Amino acid sequence: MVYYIGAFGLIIIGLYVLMVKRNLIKMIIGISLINTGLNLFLISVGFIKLGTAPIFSKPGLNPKIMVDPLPQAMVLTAIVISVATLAMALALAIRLYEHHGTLDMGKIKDQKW
Amino acid sequence: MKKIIAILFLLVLSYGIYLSINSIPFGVSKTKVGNYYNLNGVKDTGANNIVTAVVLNYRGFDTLGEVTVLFLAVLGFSTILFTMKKKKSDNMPTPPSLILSIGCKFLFPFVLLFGIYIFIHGHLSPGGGFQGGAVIASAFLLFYLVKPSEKSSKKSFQLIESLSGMAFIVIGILGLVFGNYFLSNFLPKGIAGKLISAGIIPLIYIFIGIKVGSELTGIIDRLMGKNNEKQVK
Amino acid sequence: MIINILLIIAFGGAFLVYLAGKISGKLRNILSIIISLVILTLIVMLQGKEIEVNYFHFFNFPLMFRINVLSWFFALLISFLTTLSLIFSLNYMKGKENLDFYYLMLLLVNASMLAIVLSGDLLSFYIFWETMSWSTFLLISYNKGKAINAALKYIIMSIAGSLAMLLAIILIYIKFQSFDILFISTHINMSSQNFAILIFLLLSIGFGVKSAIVPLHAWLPDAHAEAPSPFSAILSGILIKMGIYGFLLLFYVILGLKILLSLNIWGIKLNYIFALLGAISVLVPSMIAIFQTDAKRVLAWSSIGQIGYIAIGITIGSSIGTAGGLFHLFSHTIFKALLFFSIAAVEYRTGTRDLNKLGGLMKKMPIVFIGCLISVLGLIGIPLTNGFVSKWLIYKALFLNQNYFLLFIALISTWAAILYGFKILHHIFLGQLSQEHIKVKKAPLGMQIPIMILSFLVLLFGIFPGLALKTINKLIVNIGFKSLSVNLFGIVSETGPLNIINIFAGLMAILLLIIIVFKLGKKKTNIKQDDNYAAGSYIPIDKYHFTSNFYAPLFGIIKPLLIDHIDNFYLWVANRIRSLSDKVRKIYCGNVNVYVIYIIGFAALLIILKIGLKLW
Amino acid sequence: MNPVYLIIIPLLSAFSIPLFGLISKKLVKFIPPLAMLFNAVYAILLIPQILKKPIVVLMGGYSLPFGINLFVGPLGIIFTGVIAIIGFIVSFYAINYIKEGDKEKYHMLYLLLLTGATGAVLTGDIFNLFVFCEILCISSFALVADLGDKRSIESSVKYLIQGSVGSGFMLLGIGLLYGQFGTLNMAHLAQIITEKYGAAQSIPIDLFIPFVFVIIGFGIEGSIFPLNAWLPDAHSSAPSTISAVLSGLAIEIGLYAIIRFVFTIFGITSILPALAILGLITLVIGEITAFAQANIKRMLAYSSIGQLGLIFFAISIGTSEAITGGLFQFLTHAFSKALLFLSVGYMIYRTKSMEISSFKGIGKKMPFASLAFLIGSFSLVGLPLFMGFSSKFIIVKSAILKNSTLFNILIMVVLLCTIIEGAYFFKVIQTIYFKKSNNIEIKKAPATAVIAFFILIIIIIGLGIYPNEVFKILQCGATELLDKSQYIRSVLG
Amino acid sequence: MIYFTIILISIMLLCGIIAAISKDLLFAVIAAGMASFITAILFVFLQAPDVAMAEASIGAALVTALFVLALKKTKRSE
Repeated sequence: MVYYIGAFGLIIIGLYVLMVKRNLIKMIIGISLINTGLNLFLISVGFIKLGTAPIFSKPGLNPKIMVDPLPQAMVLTAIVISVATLAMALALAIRLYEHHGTLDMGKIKDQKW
Repeated sequence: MKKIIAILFLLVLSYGIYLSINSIPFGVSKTKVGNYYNLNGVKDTGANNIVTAVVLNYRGFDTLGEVTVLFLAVLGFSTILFTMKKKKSDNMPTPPSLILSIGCKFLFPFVLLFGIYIFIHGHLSPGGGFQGGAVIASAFLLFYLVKPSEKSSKKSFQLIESLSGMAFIVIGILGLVFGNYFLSNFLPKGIAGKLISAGIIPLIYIFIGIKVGSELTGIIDRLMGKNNEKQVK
Repeated sequence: MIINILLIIAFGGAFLVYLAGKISGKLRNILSIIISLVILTLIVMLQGKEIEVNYFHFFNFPLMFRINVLSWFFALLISFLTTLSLIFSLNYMKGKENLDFYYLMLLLVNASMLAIVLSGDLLSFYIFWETMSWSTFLLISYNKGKAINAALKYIIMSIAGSLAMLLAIILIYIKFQSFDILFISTHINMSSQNFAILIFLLLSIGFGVKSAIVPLHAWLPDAHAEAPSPFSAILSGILIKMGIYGFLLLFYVILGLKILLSLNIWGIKLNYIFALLGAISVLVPSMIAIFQTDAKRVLAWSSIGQIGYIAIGITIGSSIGTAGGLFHLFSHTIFKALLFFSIAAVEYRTGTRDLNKLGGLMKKMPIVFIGCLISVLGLIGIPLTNGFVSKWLIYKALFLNQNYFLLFIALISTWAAILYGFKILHHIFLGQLSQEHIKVKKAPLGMQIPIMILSFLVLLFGIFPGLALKTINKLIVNIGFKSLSVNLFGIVSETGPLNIINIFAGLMAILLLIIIVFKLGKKKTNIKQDDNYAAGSYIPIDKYHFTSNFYAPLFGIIKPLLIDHIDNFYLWVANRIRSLSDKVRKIYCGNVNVYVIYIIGFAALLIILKIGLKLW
Repeated sequence: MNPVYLIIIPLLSAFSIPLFGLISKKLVKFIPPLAMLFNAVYAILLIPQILKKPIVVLMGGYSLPFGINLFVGPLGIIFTGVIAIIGFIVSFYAINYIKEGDKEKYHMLYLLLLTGATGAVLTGDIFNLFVFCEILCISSFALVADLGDKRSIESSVKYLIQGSVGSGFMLLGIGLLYGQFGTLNMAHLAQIITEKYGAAQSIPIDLFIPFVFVIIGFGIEGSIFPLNAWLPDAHSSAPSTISAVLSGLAIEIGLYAIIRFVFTIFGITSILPALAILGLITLVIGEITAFAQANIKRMLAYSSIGQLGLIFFAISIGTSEAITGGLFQFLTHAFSKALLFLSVGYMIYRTKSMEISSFKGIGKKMPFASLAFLIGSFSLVGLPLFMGFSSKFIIVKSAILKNSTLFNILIMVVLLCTIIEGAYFFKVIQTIYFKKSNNIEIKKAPATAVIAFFILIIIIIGLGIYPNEVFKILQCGATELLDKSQYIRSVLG
Repeated sequence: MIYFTIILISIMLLCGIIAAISKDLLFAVIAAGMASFITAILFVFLQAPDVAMAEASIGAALVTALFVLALKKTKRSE
């Protein structure tokens, strides 16, 4: 139960950063926090108490008490997607800094109405 | 003002999430699909590491999408940074201290070897293409820290990526040709636990490992901005 | 089968003309004349035939064409007027650029009007109604400048009208599972009273916009004034009549006379309200027409007035009234087109159509003057012109129907028609010839032919109304009224016959009397126009022009009436929408934080709605 | 005739572009049209087979709830066909529209964008839908920032931040669904939900929260009212070919995902009136803001929001004819908006500015581009003889057929918005055709562009006059959506 | 065992809050890296070694490296 609190705590912090903070890099940090929280939530959904990791490293492992492998597959993909989005975001941040000289999203507002 | 609104909305959101969490008990097996993978993962795919079996065989299509996403990320990354002008105040990177250069030079081969080990043993021990590629990338990161002005040709990285991406799809098509399902495991599964076993999984993971490694290194290399003089339009 | 050929020629011809235009101008002109003449002959051949042909399946709704007396009558008018205006525009548009587009659109409007009139079911009626409105839109904005706003106003109002019509058509389809007009008219009594009222209101909005009944007339003055003159002749000659055709369809074909008279909201009969609207649209525009300085604006406002007449005629519901309305429609097409052609001829020669600058062109352009004189007489309704016959019929119908209030309003607006009729005549042709118009030549032959034909027709149908009344009588019987006894010279009816012969004889007698008195009088001395004196001193020529603001005292009286409140209302609505859109677009304020707040806020809203109000 | 090729071939050609790039730079720009042409022909060939029985393709040969499957039903094939046809036309147009900048990367991103769209439409697995939507999003981030000037970088950053919040919500929704029902396959999920909550009138709370997150995640991609703040900036600063594809196809994929979740997976139809009102608000806001725009591409972007609101409104009316009308409106919007953006593309390219006032008198100098704009706007406004009329006609008919007072009022508002839409479109037509032009030299649009216009015009007028054939296919798509149990039976067997 | 995870999660949330609040971006980046590293450890507790390795190597190492390199190109402080 604690893991859920941890996971959703991270997500809420990430969303708070996105809503309130004006610096673009701080927002990108918020996005990475959200992704980390999400991954933690997904894995903690698939966890079984007293379960073992789903790998047959030793011959005598009982597959019935193994942890659910599907969320782990999902999270692998989700981590790489978050890295991809992050890389794009940072590249854009660099170009934005080059164009506007500032990363304060409060001031970069000429694309409106 | 924005802070108050934000906090209010987040409170409502967390209350909603709290309501929906009640129906997801922690630690109790909820899945209808997971046990099947655990029970006959080894039999179907021949891989000891069930997660790799799920990632590459059962849900191989996801990983194909995944590889495209990473390929896209590098593409987008270079289109955005491609037209960047050389910053005038690019101070000469401080020469690496002695310990750093010696340490990096010493560590680089071992980290590289460890990365390659990870993605070759993807189907046996935990780890796989993505983790192995990341370790290789951190190896190259170490390498760049030492020789910042090292010119690594971007063209070669791009070729490796697209070649390994195509290899992944070609294996999928071969699966379609031989096992009349796209991405089906047509190679012999061999004895579980051996290195050359679990059909196409090691093959795919090697290609993914190389691909992820080259892609992440490409990203870091462009970000280091060493050789963006060439890109200057 | 002929109908299909007819419409294929009409639409195909339009595009053929456009392609021919790419080759050579002359080929295009000749081809367009030939096509319009072919269409005219085809329609004349179709007289009296009742054909129904199913030409296409759109979403498995059968679309069909149907020709009967009503549609034949309108089709004849459309093709006849378009031929004349094509002949007229050969000379008038000689110098202007992108004429291929002009001729394409002119023939397209003509073709779509024909298709409207010939269409047998409401869906194809609506389809060709819309093609007519967007091709008219492109044609009105033909000569740039102010025409652009006029065209925009036109297209917005006509889209609003046709959307109301679309709604009505779909309601009808859902009730009767078919679009065919005949099928609907037979099953209309199945539907409830307020369904009929709803259909009446929606369709009358759609047709009202096109026929410029008062609350929906805002587009007409600008559209007529700014459209190229030959097209504004078609516009006010026949295009407004499409709305009237729609009303005829609605009143007598779909609803039928019995239901029409029974429709009432809180006791007031709907057709009386409509007649009232017609009366207002006769009175107010005629008053406004008096004080316009631009010749074509005067004609535009007078068109609204005359449409009001036709509306009154149709909605009285008696056979004489409807015959009067239809005859007035027929005669208005002729003399209004004649008026527009003559004004266009004047404008072609002198370059301006501002009444204050023109004057004294009588000797310079005699044929155009005669044409304009006859058309103004027809407009006013002097005996021996077709205007008189239709006005007589409408007044008799109003009198027989005992609604004297409408009679009174009709009389006042005829008086107003006299005022602005005389104003046009005097400003352009009588009075002093201003300097720069000295060397004005006669109107070219190509323009004189339509003017001569039309003025001949005005007199012909004035003296022998029976020719048209026979077909109109057949038409009324077709719609469902009892027929009138019609002879060549007028109508024999129990309460005082209309007989042109004795009116003709009376007029001849008066004319004879005047000539005799004139002859007995003392010798006449003719004075040259420009050598008159005031207070002993010789007035230089450029001081002569005194025909500027004509009816100044009258202007003082009815000035409050003239502010076009309805037009201002539409402008107010347009400004409201523009300021609203300025406020609404501020939602996208450019700040990413606010956008993320929108997203999370929307999530919170959904959750609150679910938990708080148990909505779903 | 395995539909997997619809996804593999574009993917393979995208990966192969760098190799071809080595051989010759010019060869690269012919690969996307070829790939999309293959997709279009293949989709059209598949239609007769699919109308009889939808094809279920298993990935890797594993039995159903465990592997991933592609469900190629009438709905899927319609979307794939439209994506392929428009993708082909736009890439054909882009052959010599995209000159400057790194062409190779542009074409790769473009192909991957279309692959993501096709994949999202065909897949039968919610996590796979998320991955393909991610491919779609990331490639459109990169393509919006392709021009590299100040404005496109800024809009791309804003689009990225909102897009990643959207993908975060999507993943959260999928995680919650997996937590409750334990499976990722759409049909299996639908089966479990009907078993568990089949009879419930109001939606149970713990089914509603994942539904909220899914609606928001895909709503951001499908630009519903409060979530579409990114669309005007992204579509106005992207190159015209990209904004044509984005507003023609990409936002419809988000809408498709929502429909799939509402109708097939959750099967909750008690929320449809609320969605109809939401669609209507999007329509009203889109049309009103478009009315007061000076920049032509921003105006078209807002009109895309409006049209999308109309499609969403039509589909959430709920009857089978309404959904057919909504899908037909999607077709109309896809083709006419592509035509509008492509024609505007060359106008901007020649006059070097996006302001409508700078388009005075272009009608004479670029006859084909302005004719294309004219026909595109006429069909969007819904004048007869064009596609827009037949789709709007069905929507109005099905809204009235529902004869509930709420929908009568809503349809009135829809018609009012059509008037506003007509107003601003005709204002632009008038500036193009009937205003004196100030600058002297404007060259004509090149041959490839004219051919692209020509194909689109034929499609628009053809479907406007004879829509019966396409109507039948769309009707099967609508029945597939409405009939949830038939979907489950055909997938799980 | 259970107390250990509670402590770890609270440290992780603390790092998240520090990352959210701190003015100096480099400090925020390191705090975010710290949070994702603790997540990797939690994954080990949740019996997910593959994901732990992935999260550690990508989430903690590479993402932080990317952030630091990006900061080098732009401004360090808020």
